Parts: sequence; C-alpha cells; structure tokens
Amino acid sequence: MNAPARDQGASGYRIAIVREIIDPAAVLALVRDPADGAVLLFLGKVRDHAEGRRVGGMRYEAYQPMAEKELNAIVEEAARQLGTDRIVVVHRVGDLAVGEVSVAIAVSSSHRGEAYQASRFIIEEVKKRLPVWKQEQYADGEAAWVQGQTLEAIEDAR
Amino acid sequence: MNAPARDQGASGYRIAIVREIIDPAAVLALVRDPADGAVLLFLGKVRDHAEGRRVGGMRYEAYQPMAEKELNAIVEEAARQLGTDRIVVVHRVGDLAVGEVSVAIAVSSSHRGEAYQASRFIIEEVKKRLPVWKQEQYADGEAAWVQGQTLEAIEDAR
Amino acid sequence: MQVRSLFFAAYRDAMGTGTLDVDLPEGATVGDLVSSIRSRGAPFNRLPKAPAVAINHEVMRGDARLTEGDEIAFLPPVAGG
Amino acid sequence: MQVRSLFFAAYRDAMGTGTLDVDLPEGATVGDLVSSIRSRGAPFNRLPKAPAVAINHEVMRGDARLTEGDEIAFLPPVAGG
Repeated sequence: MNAPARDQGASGYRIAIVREIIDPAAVLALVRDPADGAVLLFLGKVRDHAEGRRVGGMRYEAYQPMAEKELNAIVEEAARQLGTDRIVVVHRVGDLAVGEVSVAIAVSSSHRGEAYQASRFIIEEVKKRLPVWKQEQYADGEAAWVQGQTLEAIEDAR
Repeated sequence: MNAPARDQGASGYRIAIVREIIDPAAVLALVRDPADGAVLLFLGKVRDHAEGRRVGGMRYEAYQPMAEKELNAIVEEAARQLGTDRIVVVHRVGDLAVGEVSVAIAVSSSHRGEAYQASRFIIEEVKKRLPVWKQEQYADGEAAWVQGQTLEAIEDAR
Repeated sequence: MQVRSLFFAAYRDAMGTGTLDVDLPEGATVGDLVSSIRSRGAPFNRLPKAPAVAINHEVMRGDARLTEGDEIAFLPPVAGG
Repeated sequence: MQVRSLFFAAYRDAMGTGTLDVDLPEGATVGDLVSSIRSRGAPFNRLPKAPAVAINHEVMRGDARLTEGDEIAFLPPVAGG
C-alpha cells in the first residue's frame, strides 16, 4: 500500500483515499518518530451485521477530490489542536469484505492525551464531513445505502 | 511474539508481560472479530528525550506475578465497562531502545465510543497500578529511575 | 452557460446517471439548476428540492450563483468512516 | 517464622540485593518487618519507614500481620506504561 504517501499536507501529515486493502502496520510505520511516546491507531471495520441483518460486505463510494480536500482540512485542524503533524488518515473505497478496514487513523504524539483527543476528533469529523457513502450488501443479496448525515446542516452549524 | 497467548483471562481477553519486542500487528490480530466495527491500538514508546536530557533507552522492570495479576484485574474492569472481552494488553520489560514499544493495548468493540473509553481507562490504570518501574538510560551514560506514583495511596483511595 | 452536475450514491441510483451537463442562463443559482433538472421529469424529478451541494468541491447554499464550467455535486447525507 | 522480602528498582539498588529472608516472631506485622530490616544498619536503613508493600501479590497496609513463608514485596512508586 503505497497510497498514503500520495497526498502529503504542507505540515507533514498524510491523507489518502485508496481502493487497495489498508495495511495497519504500513499506516503505523508512517507516523514513527523517536521524539514521541504515544501512538494511537484507530481502525474502522466492516461489521457482519447491521440492525439485526447479516451483512456480507460494504461498498464505499467517495467524491474523491472533495473528500481528499476535506480530509486535509480535518487533519490540519487536528494537527493544530494536537501540536503535532504526525498524523496519517487513509480511507478506503470500493467493495469491502466483512472485517476489512474502511478507515485507518494513526496519530503519534509526545504524550498520550493529545493522541486520544486528535484521533477521536478526526473520526468524528470524518463521519460528519467527508463526502463518502456506503451501501450495505446483505447476506440475502439485497443492498441499501446507509442513512447518513446531511452535509448542509453541518456547514450551517460552523 | 507468542507471549500474549500465555495468560488468557476467564472472559477471553489476553494479557502478557514479555521480554521480546512487541509486534503491533500481532497484537491487533489477537482482537479480530467480524462482529466489531472499531479497533483501537495504543502504543507506548520509549522517547529520545526526558526533561531536556537525551535518552538512549529505557530499562523496564516488573514484579511479574503481581503485575500479571493486576493487569488481569484492570482488563477485567475495562471489559465490564466496555461489554466486550476483545482486549489484549502486552507490557514489555528489559532493556528497550528509543522508539521501541513498551506497552500495547488493543481493544476491539462493536462501536468506537467504548473502544476509546476502554483503551484510555486501561493505560491510565496501568500507569497507576502496575508494579512496574523504568530507568532512563541517558545518552551521557547516566541512568535514573523515573519518579512514579505511590501504590499505597492508590489503594487507600479505592 | 454550461455546468456539470454530479450525482453520488443514492442520488446516482435514482437519476440513473452520475453526470449531467446542463445549460443555464447567465447568473443562474444552484436553486435554478435544481429546478431545471427536476423539470426534466422522471427520473430527474426524484432529486430533492433542496439537496446539499458542493460547487467545485466547496459546500454551498442554494442561493449561490453558478458560472460557466462549474462542477456541481449533489451530495446525499454522508456516511464515511 | 521466616518471611521473604523482595526489593525492586530503586529499593534493590539501595539495598544492594533483591531478596532478603528475615526471621520474625509469630504475629509480627509489616511494620515489624520494616523495623527489623532497618535495624540491620547500612545499607538496609535506607528502606523508607513506611514503604508501599504487597504481601503475596496483594497491596497491604503496614499493620497487616505476616505468616510463615509470606512474600513481602517493597514497592517503590510505580511507573509502568
């Protein structure tokens, strides 16, 4: 997975929207810094169930250029809060099997408090602000787009 | 690193105190569950500095049987809070180089909120309750035990 | 002027297409574009009256004015992560 | 009766040993053990008067009574993680 190196922000963090399987170890390797004492890796994964229905997989779709721009903005905000730019966020699109990683967020920091704060901030913002959609593929062959959050309302609230 | 399998709690989680290098990917693999949507991995690492001094490494020492017992107790408490037993905690002892992982905490959960809560709870309790000590090995050849927290006071506060 | 409309996820499924080029009078707004699309009838009348939109990757309100060559993305409620 | 004392980290460095077997009268407490160790003089008088202790892996107070074969660990302030 070379993709995370593709879009490197001005301040050193990296973001990517990828079609390939996300390798957590490769994401972790990108935030390594000898000055840091704490690393936090969040992985969002495809679950085998949703509201009582068996799920066989998830199809993720992104408005890629806008998602990359928004992801950069989120990570820049987190970096400002955290005071570190050692952040990598990779979001996957395409057809994912159960157990596969849809999003990986790695934060490395001098101390653990900021790492937890930044990691949580990023995943919450990703879910609110990224133009990404997902369709549950049920085991019975049906499929449905997951009910999401209206982008407009979020923007109005700023 | 086979050690994490060594001490498996009654409720399915695993803890270990190990001398070997901790492999984050191996720790992550131990908490994999298709029902879960969120995985959080915390890594504590040896930093290259402490209060302005350059650090070349860290020596960790544990009162091993008591540390294992206390780690089990912490993880049991976290599992009760979280409602999941998909937790692995590995603490390393011995001589660690800068950048090496001293503690790895993996939590897998249906939803992310509990994963963040449990992960943070475990690392805070580890630092307060585990009979583990560390000695900073400075680049200039000196060494000093890191000032810690008194166990007695913690116990009194319960 | 001509602008490009993009439909994603549930909107693309509903419209039967991901892209639609639309001719509009100068000075038209996002709201005018939505009206123009909806006036084409089925399946385009399934586009909501006030959907979330991004113009050239920036979320904008319905009263935002369009210019030649703009890319207007219609964004269903998002569910990333 | 005989009990085993364990010294860790800074305490072991100060005592010059990690283990010390001590003979005590029946009914002795942790406090009595500490006094007995400190009364040996240097370097054992460097053990604090009221250190944190665990008896058989359980943190206990200074007034806890000891029994034959107990393992009493003297625990400097901890710094794991």
